[in-house]
Amino acid sequence: MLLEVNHLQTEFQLKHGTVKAVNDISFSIEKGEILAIVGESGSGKSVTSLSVMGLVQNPGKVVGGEILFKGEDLLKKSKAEMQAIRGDQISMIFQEPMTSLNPVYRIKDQIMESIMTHMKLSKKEAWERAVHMLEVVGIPSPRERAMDYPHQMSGGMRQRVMIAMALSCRPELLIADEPTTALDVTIQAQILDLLYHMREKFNMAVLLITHDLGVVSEAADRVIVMYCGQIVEEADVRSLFANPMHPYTLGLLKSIPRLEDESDGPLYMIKGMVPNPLKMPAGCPFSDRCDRCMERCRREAPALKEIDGHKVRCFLYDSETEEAQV
Amino acid sequence: MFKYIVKRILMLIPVLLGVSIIVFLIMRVFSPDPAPIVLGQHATIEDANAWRAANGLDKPLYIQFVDFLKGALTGDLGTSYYTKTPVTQEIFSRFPATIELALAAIILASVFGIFIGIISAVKKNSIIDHAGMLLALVGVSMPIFWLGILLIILFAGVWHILPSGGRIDPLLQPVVSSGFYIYDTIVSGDTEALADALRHLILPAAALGMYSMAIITRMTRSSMLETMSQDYIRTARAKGISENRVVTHHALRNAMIPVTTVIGLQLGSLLGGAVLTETVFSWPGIGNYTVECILKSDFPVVQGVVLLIAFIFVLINLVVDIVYALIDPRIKFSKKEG
Amino acid sequence: MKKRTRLLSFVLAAVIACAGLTACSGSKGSTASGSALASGTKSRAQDTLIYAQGADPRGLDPALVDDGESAKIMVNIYEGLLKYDKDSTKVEPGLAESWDVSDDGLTYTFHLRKGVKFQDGTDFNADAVKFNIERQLPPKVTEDMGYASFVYGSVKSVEVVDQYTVKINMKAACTPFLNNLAMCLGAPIVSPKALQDNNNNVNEHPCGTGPYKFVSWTKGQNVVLTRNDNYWGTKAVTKNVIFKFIKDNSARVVALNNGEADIIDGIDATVVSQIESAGNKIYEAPGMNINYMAYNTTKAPFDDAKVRTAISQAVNVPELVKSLYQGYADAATSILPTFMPGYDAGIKQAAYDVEAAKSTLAKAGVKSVHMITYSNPRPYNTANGQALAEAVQGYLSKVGVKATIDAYDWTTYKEKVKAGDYDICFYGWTGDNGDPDNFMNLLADKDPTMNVARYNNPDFKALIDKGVATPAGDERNKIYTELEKIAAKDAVWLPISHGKTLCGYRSNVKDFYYHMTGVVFLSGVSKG
Amino acid sequence: MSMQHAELPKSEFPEQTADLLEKPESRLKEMWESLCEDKAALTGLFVILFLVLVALFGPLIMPYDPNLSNMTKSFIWPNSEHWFGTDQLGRDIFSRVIAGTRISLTVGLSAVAISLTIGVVLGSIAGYRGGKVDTVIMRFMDMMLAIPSILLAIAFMAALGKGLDKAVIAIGFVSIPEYARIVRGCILSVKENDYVQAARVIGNKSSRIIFKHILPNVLSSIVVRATLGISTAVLDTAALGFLGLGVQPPAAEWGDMLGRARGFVFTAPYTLIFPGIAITLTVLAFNLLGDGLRDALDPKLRKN
Repeated sequence: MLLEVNHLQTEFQLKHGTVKAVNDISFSIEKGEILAIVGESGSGKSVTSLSVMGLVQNPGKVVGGEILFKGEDLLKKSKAEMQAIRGDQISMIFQEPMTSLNPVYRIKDQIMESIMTHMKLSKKEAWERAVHMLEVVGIPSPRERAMDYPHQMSGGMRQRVMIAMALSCRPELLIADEPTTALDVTIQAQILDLLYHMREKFNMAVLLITHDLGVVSEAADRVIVMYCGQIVEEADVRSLFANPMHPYTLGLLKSIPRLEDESDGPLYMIKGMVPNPLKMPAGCPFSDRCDRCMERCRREAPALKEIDGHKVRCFLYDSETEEAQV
Repeated sequence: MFKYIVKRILMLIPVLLGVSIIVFLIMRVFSPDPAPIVLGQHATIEDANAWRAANGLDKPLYIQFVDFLKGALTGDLGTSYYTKTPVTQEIFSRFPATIELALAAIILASVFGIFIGIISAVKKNSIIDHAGMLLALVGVSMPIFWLGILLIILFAGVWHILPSGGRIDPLLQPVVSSGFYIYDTIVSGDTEALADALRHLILPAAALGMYSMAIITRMTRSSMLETMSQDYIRTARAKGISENRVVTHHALRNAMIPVTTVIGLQLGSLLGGAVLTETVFSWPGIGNYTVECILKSDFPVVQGVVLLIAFIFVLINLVVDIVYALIDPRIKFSKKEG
Repeated sequence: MKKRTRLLSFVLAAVIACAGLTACSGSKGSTASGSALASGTKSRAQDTLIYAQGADPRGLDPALVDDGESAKIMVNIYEGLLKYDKDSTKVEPGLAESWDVSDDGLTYTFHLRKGVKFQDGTDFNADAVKFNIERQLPPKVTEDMGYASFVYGSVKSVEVVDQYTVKINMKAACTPFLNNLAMCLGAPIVSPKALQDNNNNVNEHPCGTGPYKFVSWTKGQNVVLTRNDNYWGTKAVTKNVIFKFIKDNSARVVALNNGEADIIDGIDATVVSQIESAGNKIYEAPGMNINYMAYNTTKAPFDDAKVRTAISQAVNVPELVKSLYQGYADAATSILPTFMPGYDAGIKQAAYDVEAAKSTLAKAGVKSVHMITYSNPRPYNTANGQALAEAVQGYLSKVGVKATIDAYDWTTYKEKVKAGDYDICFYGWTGDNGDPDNFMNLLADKDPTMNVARYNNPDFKALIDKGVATPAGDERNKIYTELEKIAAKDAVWLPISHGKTLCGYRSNVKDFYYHMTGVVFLSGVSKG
Repeated sequence: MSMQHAELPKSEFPEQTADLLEKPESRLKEMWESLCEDKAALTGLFVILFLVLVALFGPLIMPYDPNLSNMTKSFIWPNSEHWFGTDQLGRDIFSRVIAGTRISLTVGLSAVAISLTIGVVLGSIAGYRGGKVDTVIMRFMDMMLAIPSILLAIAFMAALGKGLDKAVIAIGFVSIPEYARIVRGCILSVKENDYVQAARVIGNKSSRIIFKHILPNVLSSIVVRATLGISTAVLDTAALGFLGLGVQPPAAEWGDMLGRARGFVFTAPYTLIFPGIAITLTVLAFNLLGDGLRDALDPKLRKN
């Protein structure tokens, strides 16, 4: 197991109260695997990835659990040890390629900085490696483009640069936080393609954070669906799309327009809104929006339950409930 | 870029012309007659009339202005009524002192302002942050001259560790002089004189720089906070570089872009603030002298000084714009033209 | 990029180095307990006197300037034909060893000192004297020679009798003329060569025959003089003299106490204790001046001597002077300073009497007056005209008169005085030549900026004219006493004070004195 | 699954930051609410209210006549009778500091009123008309900006003479360009808005458009600038007074008091301390309020 997250809890101390952005989640990634975490904004998926990176900023804080990377708990590492891991063994790319690159430095300086920090190469070697990486991610005439400033490049190019930068030290785990969201549809496909290839090429694991089920279906091996800081469903990609169990997942899938859909009715929408994290419902967080909400859902919060390797957090699949229904 | 600079310099001309007109009007139309103060207590009314005629003050105003312009274009700003010395000579014997003071003040203000601003931003909401911000607030609220007097009382009057005024101990005055004593003493290798000049410089520079320092501190802090929340800072952290490097390398350079503008604008305003500082610290600069000349109705000097200061002020703005473009690669001159 | 970073780091390093150096030297200064800030320059400091005054000289050409700051420096560079006695305004031989005045007072013959050279090496002789005087006579005189008409106004012509004898012919008898020749403005003799070399303006290239010669003038900072080793008389004791300019009074005191200056002047009474407690000394020189309040005698209500007297009665001059000047000015009972010929202790102004003032003013219906004053400190009024006016305002309120004050800076003030729109104005006079005419003529002058009371009394004028022509002596002195009496009776002015000049000096300074004409002769002063 | 990329519905809740309970409301009310949460700004506001009360009711609390000299009482150190001591002319400094509050606030407010009025008019015309009018006005503003305002003010005072009214004019005049620039900038950005365009299309008069539609929108920036402007004006007044160019005697103006106290810094330091504190406190209060207003206006800053 490359990464094993157990009972991770991350909280934000705000003026009006505490927000449990990540509320006791556990998952793992194997070498070379692509794990997707899906959810709406505010579901805690980005905070999860930042927790793994050790980059949760004030007023946020990891308050419980462990993050085992190759068997060692990252939460117990010192600042310096984490710095040595970040960008080297675990690296990350972000949603906004437009703003994720520092506008005042040339591309080469930004890639070389990473290389020189972790690989102890000379300037010249770092330069060669930076150019090589740009070539690998498919940037034409990399030597010239390396001298550019970010504002001189297009969004897709910048995301390629981000990927080149992230991969420059051959990480074992790449966290990609919404890597395609800000891009045009055609560019999105190219970038996903690139990520897929890079995974093959370097045999690294990818933690793909996205709200786009299309992206998941294309790239991921396994999927976690998050809602309000909790995992509501976890399955391999095939099983999830073939047999979605949680009403939330179901809702998400139904709200995607399909070519083969014959009904003329309006596109399905999950009713209501994500609850205010400071005023969570007493029972299941999804109860207010759920089509199949039961009396019990408003009282108790369901636990995550495994059914044939497919995990789900819903009373619908609880034996008691089933019995009661029968 | 060259074209842009030339264009900007050409734009100086109407501004300077306008400045001349404003000053000319204020001085020659509204200010008191210089004759009594120039001629002294024994002068008769006939003497005063003769003197005014000799100095062209009886001519129509537009002719006086044309005469002034003609002179100014050939580098002749006239002769001081009061001392009979050419205005250019009067100005240039005092100007280095003001420039030196303003530079020292802006350097002090920038170094401390940026430093405190960064610390405040990095340690946001800590005691250091609150103390720094309080200092900045008081700094913009204190009258310069009051601060100056308080500094003199403490450092010179009570503790006797710094001189109360002046630029240098007259015994150590540099022999070959460009007028910039720090430069002169370094060139001549006279460390004793250098130390003395610096010791004279420190209080006035601190008093003058206080306001700018406060402004720069606040600007740096808010700019740093803004920058530190940018995505590329997260990227830099994700690269695994040290927090120090994130702050000094990635955040600072970006945060400095607006700060540079503020520093430049402050340098311009320091020339004005120097008026009060120089008065308090007997600093032999142009500000102090100009006030005296305004009160003596020494028209040629006031016209000359204001013209020069306006020129420098506009020049500083130009330099700020150029520096701005140098540190921010996104700026292109072509976009800003027109 | 790289270049820029390097430049930045260099600048930063330089700044830090500077700051560090400053801090180091700062701590060094503190251990020296402030006595000598420039400890390494002690040997040089020993033979240098630093004299701190309030402002730059206007210039150093005696014919072109009119201010005291210039005069103080010039008396050490130049000499005139005559000079004043150390303790009075009696004249003594200067560059002229002796002189004869014809009986009708129309011809003055001066026998010049031989072997005197100017600091540029040229000879001092009768031609030089003629050159200097003619420079300030028509047709050569220019209107900005502020003292030309005052000093030489009665001169008709100058003749060179031989190399060392000069004859001056007068238009009319003028007793103050000898005193004029001892003055520090207009009268000092300048090297004709220097004048010719510098386009008739030696403001920045002074050259005379005095004990010190000019070295440099750094504008706004200092004038440096050094000993004239070819001086004809007793050579200066201290080698160098530096006149340093510190505008602010209290800063000048700090400079003295810090050892940045050896002698300071132009201070007021409030700092005396501060100077003395720092172990320094005070020199108190009588001042040849009068600080007064004048009534506009051309306008109601002050065209009436009774009303003028009433206002004068309302002000407690001794009390006012004591608190405003803290004992460093003498309450004036007369226009003439006490050491001046013509002064008489018997002269008295209207005495303080609130009740009398009240009733007179009520009868005359005077309820409000308009006062104008100046906002700068003047040599005769270190507390400045504004404070003085406010103090008088307080007294007037006690007799039921509401006074409004308009204060102006000196330049504007002179215009306002000329315009004449005031009931009361504040003014003062610093004597030029030590002759009583110089003071009393102020009430007879036709120029309203001199005669600010606009006093026009034909008897008074006649007496003034008589005084100028009368040879010096008791008879002449009586004329001036009589003039004082007329002025007091008419209550034209309310004389307030004769300001003393206060100087502070370090305890190791020997033989320092300040002459009552407002100048300092430094050639005899030494530093122990 | 086919190549379909549908966005999930985005909720209002941002990932990390705090603005949870915000509802869209009118701008000024929002500004006020945000101000109420800003302790520093509230402090400033309270100090200003206090100063205003002192200015209004000063004569009632003054123990002595601030202007009347009494030569028997000069230079008394602070004691129970004279809390701040007395000055050279025996006037109670406490009373004078109180009297000075009214002068400083009057000058500050009137000077800002002058520069505000003229600046807004000039800036509106320049911004709304554009073209040559704009160029001429703004070039003139540039010229004024190129002369240090304190020198300009000194020259004005030297020409006009001392006096409260003249100080107001001098200080008000020299800061016209700042307001003109702000208003012009705001107007340029508001001018192209739909509702302004609409007003223009239906034939509203220019002046009406400016006053009805544009100015309310630039109001908040002007309020901020004016608040900070008062603090500058108070400082400038003090500077002129310090240089002996401020008010006519015997008026108790803080800067003037400082300028006169300068000669007595060692013998009577209290003459220097209290007026200085008064100036600093007043300026500080307006700065705090101005900063608070600015932060309240700018939601981006507020988050920090």
